[in-house]
Amino acid sequence: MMIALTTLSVFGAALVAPLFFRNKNKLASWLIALLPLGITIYFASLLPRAAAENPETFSFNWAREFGANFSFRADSLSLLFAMLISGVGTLVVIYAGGYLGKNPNIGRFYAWLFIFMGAMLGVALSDNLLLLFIFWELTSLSSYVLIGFEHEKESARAAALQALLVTGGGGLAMLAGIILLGQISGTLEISALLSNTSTSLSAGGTAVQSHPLFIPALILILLGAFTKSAQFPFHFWLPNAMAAPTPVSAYLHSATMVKAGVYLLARLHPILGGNDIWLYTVSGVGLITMLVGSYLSFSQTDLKRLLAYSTLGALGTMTMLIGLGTPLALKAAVVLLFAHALYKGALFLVAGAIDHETGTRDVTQLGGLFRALPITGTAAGISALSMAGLPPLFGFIAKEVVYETGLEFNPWLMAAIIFMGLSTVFVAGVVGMGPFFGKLTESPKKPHEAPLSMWLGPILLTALSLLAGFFPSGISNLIVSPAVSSVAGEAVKVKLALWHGVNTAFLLSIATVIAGILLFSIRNSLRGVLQKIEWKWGPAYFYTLSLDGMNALARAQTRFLQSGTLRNYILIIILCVTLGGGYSLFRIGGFDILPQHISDVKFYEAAIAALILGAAIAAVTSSSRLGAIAALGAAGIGVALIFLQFGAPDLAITQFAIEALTVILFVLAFYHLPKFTQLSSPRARIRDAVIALFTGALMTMLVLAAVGVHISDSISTFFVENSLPLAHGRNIVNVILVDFRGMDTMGEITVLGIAGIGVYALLKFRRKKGRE
Amino acid sequence: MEIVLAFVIGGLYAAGIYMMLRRSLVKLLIGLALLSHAANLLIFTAARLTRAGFPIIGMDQQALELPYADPLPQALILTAIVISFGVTAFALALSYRTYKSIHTDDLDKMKTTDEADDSKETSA
Amino acid sequence: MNNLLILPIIIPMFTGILALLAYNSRTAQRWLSVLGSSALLSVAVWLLVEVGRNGILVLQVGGWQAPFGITLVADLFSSIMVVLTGIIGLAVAVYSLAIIDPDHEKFGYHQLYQFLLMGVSGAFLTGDLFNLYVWFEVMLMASFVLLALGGGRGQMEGAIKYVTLNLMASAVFLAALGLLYGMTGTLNMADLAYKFSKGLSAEQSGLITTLSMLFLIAFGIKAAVFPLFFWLPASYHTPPVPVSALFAGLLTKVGVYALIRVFTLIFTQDVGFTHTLILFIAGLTMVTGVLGAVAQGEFRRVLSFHIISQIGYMVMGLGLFTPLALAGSVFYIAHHIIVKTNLFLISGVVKHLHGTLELKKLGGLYQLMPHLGVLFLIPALSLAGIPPLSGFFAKLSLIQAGLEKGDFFIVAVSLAVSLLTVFSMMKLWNETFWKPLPQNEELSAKPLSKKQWISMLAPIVVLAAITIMIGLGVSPAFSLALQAGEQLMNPSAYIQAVMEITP
Amino acid sequence: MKIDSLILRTMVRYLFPLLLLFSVFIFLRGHNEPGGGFIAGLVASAAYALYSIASNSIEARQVLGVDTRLLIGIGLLIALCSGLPAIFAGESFLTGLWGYLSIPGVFKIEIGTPVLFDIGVFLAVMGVTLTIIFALEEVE
Repeated sequence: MMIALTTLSVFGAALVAPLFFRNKNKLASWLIALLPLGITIYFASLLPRAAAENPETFSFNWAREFGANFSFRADSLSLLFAMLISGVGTLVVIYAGGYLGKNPNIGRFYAWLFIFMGAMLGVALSDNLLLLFIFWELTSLSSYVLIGFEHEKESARAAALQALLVTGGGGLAMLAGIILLGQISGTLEISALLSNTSTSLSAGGTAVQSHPLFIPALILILLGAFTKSAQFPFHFWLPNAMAAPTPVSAYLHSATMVKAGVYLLARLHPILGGNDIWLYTVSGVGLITMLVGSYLSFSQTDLKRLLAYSTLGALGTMTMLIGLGTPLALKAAVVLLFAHALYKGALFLVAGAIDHETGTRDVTQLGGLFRALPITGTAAGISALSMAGLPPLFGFIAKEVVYETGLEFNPWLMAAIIFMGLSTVFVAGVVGMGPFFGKLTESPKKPHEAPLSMWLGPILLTALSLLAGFFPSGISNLIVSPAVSSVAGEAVKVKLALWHGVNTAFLLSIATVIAGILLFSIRNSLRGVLQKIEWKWGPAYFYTLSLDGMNALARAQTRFLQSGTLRNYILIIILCVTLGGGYSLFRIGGFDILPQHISDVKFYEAAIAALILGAAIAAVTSSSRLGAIAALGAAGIGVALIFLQFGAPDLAITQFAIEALTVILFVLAFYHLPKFTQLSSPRARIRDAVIALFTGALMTMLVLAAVGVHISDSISTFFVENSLPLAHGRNIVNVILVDFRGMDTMGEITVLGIAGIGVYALLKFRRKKGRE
Repeated sequence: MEIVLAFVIGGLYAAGIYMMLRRSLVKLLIGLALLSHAANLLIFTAARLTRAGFPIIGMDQQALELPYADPLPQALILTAIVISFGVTAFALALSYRTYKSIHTDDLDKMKTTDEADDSKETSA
Repeated sequence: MNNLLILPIIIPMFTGILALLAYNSRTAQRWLSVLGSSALLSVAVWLLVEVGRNGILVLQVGGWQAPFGITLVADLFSSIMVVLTGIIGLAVAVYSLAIIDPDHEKFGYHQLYQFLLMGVSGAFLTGDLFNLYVWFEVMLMASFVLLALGGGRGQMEGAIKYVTLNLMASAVFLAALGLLYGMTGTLNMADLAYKFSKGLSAEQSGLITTLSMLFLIAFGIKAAVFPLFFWLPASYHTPPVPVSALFAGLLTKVGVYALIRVFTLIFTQDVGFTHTLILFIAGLTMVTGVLGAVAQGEFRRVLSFHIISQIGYMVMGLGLFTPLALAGSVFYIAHHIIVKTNLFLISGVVKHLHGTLELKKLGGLYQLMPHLGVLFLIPALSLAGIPPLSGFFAKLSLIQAGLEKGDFFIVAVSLAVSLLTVFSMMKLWNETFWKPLPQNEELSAKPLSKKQWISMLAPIVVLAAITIMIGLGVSPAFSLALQAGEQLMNPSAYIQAVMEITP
Repeated sequence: MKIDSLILRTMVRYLFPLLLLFSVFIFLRGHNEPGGGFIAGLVASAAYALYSIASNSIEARQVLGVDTRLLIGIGLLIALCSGLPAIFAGESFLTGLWGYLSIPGVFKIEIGTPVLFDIGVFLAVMGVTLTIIFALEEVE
């Protein structure tokens, strides 16, 4: 129960946050940060239970019809992730109070930040795939609004939209994947999937994985995870998302949201993993992302973009490790996830502080800030060391495990990992050391130490990096070990130690650091070389291309279909009738259905028929309006004569009367309308005539068929028999109109009444002057 | 006679459709009126024809003698005729009003509401 | 015998007539409109409760036993639709009070409004094909006048196209009806289904399928499916906003309703042909509609094209033709009516503030009225299918049904279209709310009294609340839709109720 | 549209009441012979339409006495209300209820709600036709 309430309470906080900040209370952000802090402590208290494989759960039957239950489960993997979210969240909430203190829209900002936090917690804690998906989409949505927080800027709007489209699109694919998975396995509850013998590999079941729809489901789900975690080729949205205010970048784009994809992979590894497609796709995509991110980070000069690309590298590494799937690799993934959140979160916040205090984020314009920002500088320096993978920081442990994993596989993989390591060291130097040491450079603003709210976060995160470095075994027993077991789907005992002795991994690691420092020292010339290489054909290019293409296609098709020419609309509809009717008639060979009982033709009947046809032709060919109207009237009179001839006197009278009235109306109205003119080209006329004749022919055939095919007798006998005794009338048609089918007549006179109102309104309505 | 009338109906439809495909609003209206003639005749014919035998019980009779014309389609057509009269009257008023505000009856010149990218104010 | 069924038809008729008799008094008409709409909503809810409790209800109007008289039938689908009519009727009636022109009121706005509701309710409740035609005409005639009332150039051009193409639909419908009567001698839908269920020869069945094509086209025009939708984008953005809102919410859905009704009850002889065709149409409708929306630069035009695209989803459920899929359609219709009306109502507020709806000239509203922004986001995101709003579950059910049936292609299309919907909804958001107000544009709001603001915003808030409620409390709502879907897939109960035969 | 002619006016003076009478006749026989509310309504409106052509629509409106839109409303209302007694009698809406109107020995006619319904049709049709015709005549 509590566990569901934690998530809900964060959404609740979103509702009240704007009220909190209404009167610019400086303490508001501290006060409201108590909520995520409390939640973090609560999660910490659940750790022992989770480690003992007795996780806290909650389930509420919600959307049963869809298999979506409101069920939560806090095992170690979930808690690790949830604590990152609420813990980093606490710091970010405080930090944002300082960073955005003067922004008039800060209340709104917090509302969306809390929605995001709640959604993230939901993703981490959901035990139901659909519920997870719902929270997943909410994170995309709230991150859209957060990225676009400074929405007066065009770039912020575009970046927000890009992030939404990429992650939202992946999310939709994932939705299809989830539904397929649910249909294959019969449940959407993750815990049930994990424990069920037919679905979980570790439980020995292969039924799900051998299902023909498994591979599509797998790939669709992977698409969701890859887009969210900015894996190649969807990585381009992440650097652009740096348009967001820094607290957002720190929170969403390094510590939490981008890791949701990694989390999902880890979560579903026991169900979806263990096959070649998983192995090659996940580790392959991860590897490429790692390389691309690492490579691109060398050339950046913007603090946040630097961090973003190096985050890409890290996300790629985690993905690759989960793809590899050995216990060691999984251990490395979990440890890296943890360590990365600590040091990267700290560095992002530092970057924000630098930006806030100096007015620039360009590393070439920054230097010697340590004197002015000693606390921030300390945090930056130590976190940079953790990132670079130096002992005794937690980052060192993480890097060692990753290296060990690389060695476990093959030299090529190891080489790639070393490349990533190089870039990590490089970025750590550029971000964490560069701005603070060396010569003080001019900056747009005169730098001061950041306020408490803005250095508290970096310091605490840095302290955690240190603490975790010194006491790895505690962390390993409490979180890492059980979390890795969750990912592996079986109990894995993991040991973490700061010191492994001198082994290959350690030596390679030292070599990487030294090489990295060398690269750092030649950073300016390195950048100069790399920036010359342009990547025009990157995925971002294709994104723009497809967006533009889609827009162009949309305009072209709309201009073509919705051309504005009524004739074309009519033509298309008529073609539909002719093709639809004609084809379905052709399918059954119905062209030769002919009436069986046909009455003979009397001479004067033929004459009436000729009259109608002649009138129709005259109406079409007449070059004067009055002629056409007269012809129309003649056709109507012909129809009336047919009615009279075949036993329908009421119809005939009405037709006569209406025809007369219609002709009068036409004449009265045409008095005010222009004369006939020949507007269409002869070609159009011939085309139209052909189409019209075809349609006419179809109608002829349908009439013949209808007369020929008799399915059952008419219900009219009833009317004939009951008209006099029950309805007290001798004129059966009239009785039908006023009694048997009185509803029709009621509707009919209503139509007439409306027409009356309408004609009156159209003719009498005067538009006010000056409005047209 | 059904066959003959089937062709008459086809002819009326063809004429109506041809007129509807013209560019002139006035011709369009005539086309619509022709279509409604066609539809009425179609219902009448499809429900089978009988000569004589009004569906009216004579004052001196208690029941209708066979053969008689099916009264139901007649009632339907009556309703349809009346409705189409209302519609025609409205359509005439509409075209009058349109002509007053656009000063043309050329349908090809009535495209402003379908042009996607124009910045002209179209709505009232 | 249950006279409750006639009330949703005669209450608006009565209200409309009274408003007509009170043609000199604007005040009386305004009161009547709101009171009548409230009464309609009340009886609609009552009807739904009764149907939920007692199953399908039937009224043989005039006391003439089916198939001879006209039968009104309320199954779950019908009564859900009538309730939606009531909701939208009331919401838009209240909204109209704030911004409809006094001139419009003088020339019959409220009367026509009620007659329109009458026609819509009639179409939902009738069990007789010809009667359906009559209700269609009532509805159409009222919509013609509302569309053209007091219009300038744009409105007239829109009205000409709307009127012409809808009359073509009526003509096709009437012809199909006549031919069907010629073959079967009956007009009662249940009777037709009953007669067809007793077995048809190949020739008969083939001809019925041919006729079903005509019905498909006639109702397809009214529902605005591909490639018959042209009248909709040509006209929906031209009349006063409340009129657009009402049309957008209700009118196309009547076409969809009719499609679903006849293609579940009557025309099920050749599902492999007809329903596959419908599925095909559904996909094309979605795609062309959403691309149309992408190409537009005016608020209401974007929304209008979206209607088309969404119609595709509703029709997709019919094309898939499983209980779950039909439930999805029903749910989708319900969701869409609420959401789309709301978006149009919001466009009215925007138009009031800016004096225009050209996206180029809009902007800055999030800064000015953040609450309006949130009120816009709720239906917009719901339309785009963002969870946990109603639209998400609507799409989810269709996607589930599609995947269950193995129609992967249409599922892929619907998901892609969903993404494009997000795109164009966000375009509206971007241009109207986020983007700063362009230079040399200014807000030109005429002052509104507090009362007017309330009558404008209250319907928006209520509809948004319904969207959220349907989303969060999806279970009861969807189980109702599922029952409706079951009823549609197994028409025997419907036939038995109408024909009063015991199995 | 106005045709100023003495002959026409004189003719209309006689024709007008005749036409009205004729419309009542057509209405009454409609239940048993060809005719009925609809056609009767048309005939009655023809009478007023002629009148308005002979003089003008304002005079014709005066002779009519009620606004034409009111006439539509009244017609619709009567038609609608003819269905209501059945509801109160516990029958389905629009079920015909019949009774006899008679002075013993003088006359005896059957009267029922469907007749009332037909009166509604008559008035509504008249209202609509005249609304349209007068409005068209008054277009400048």
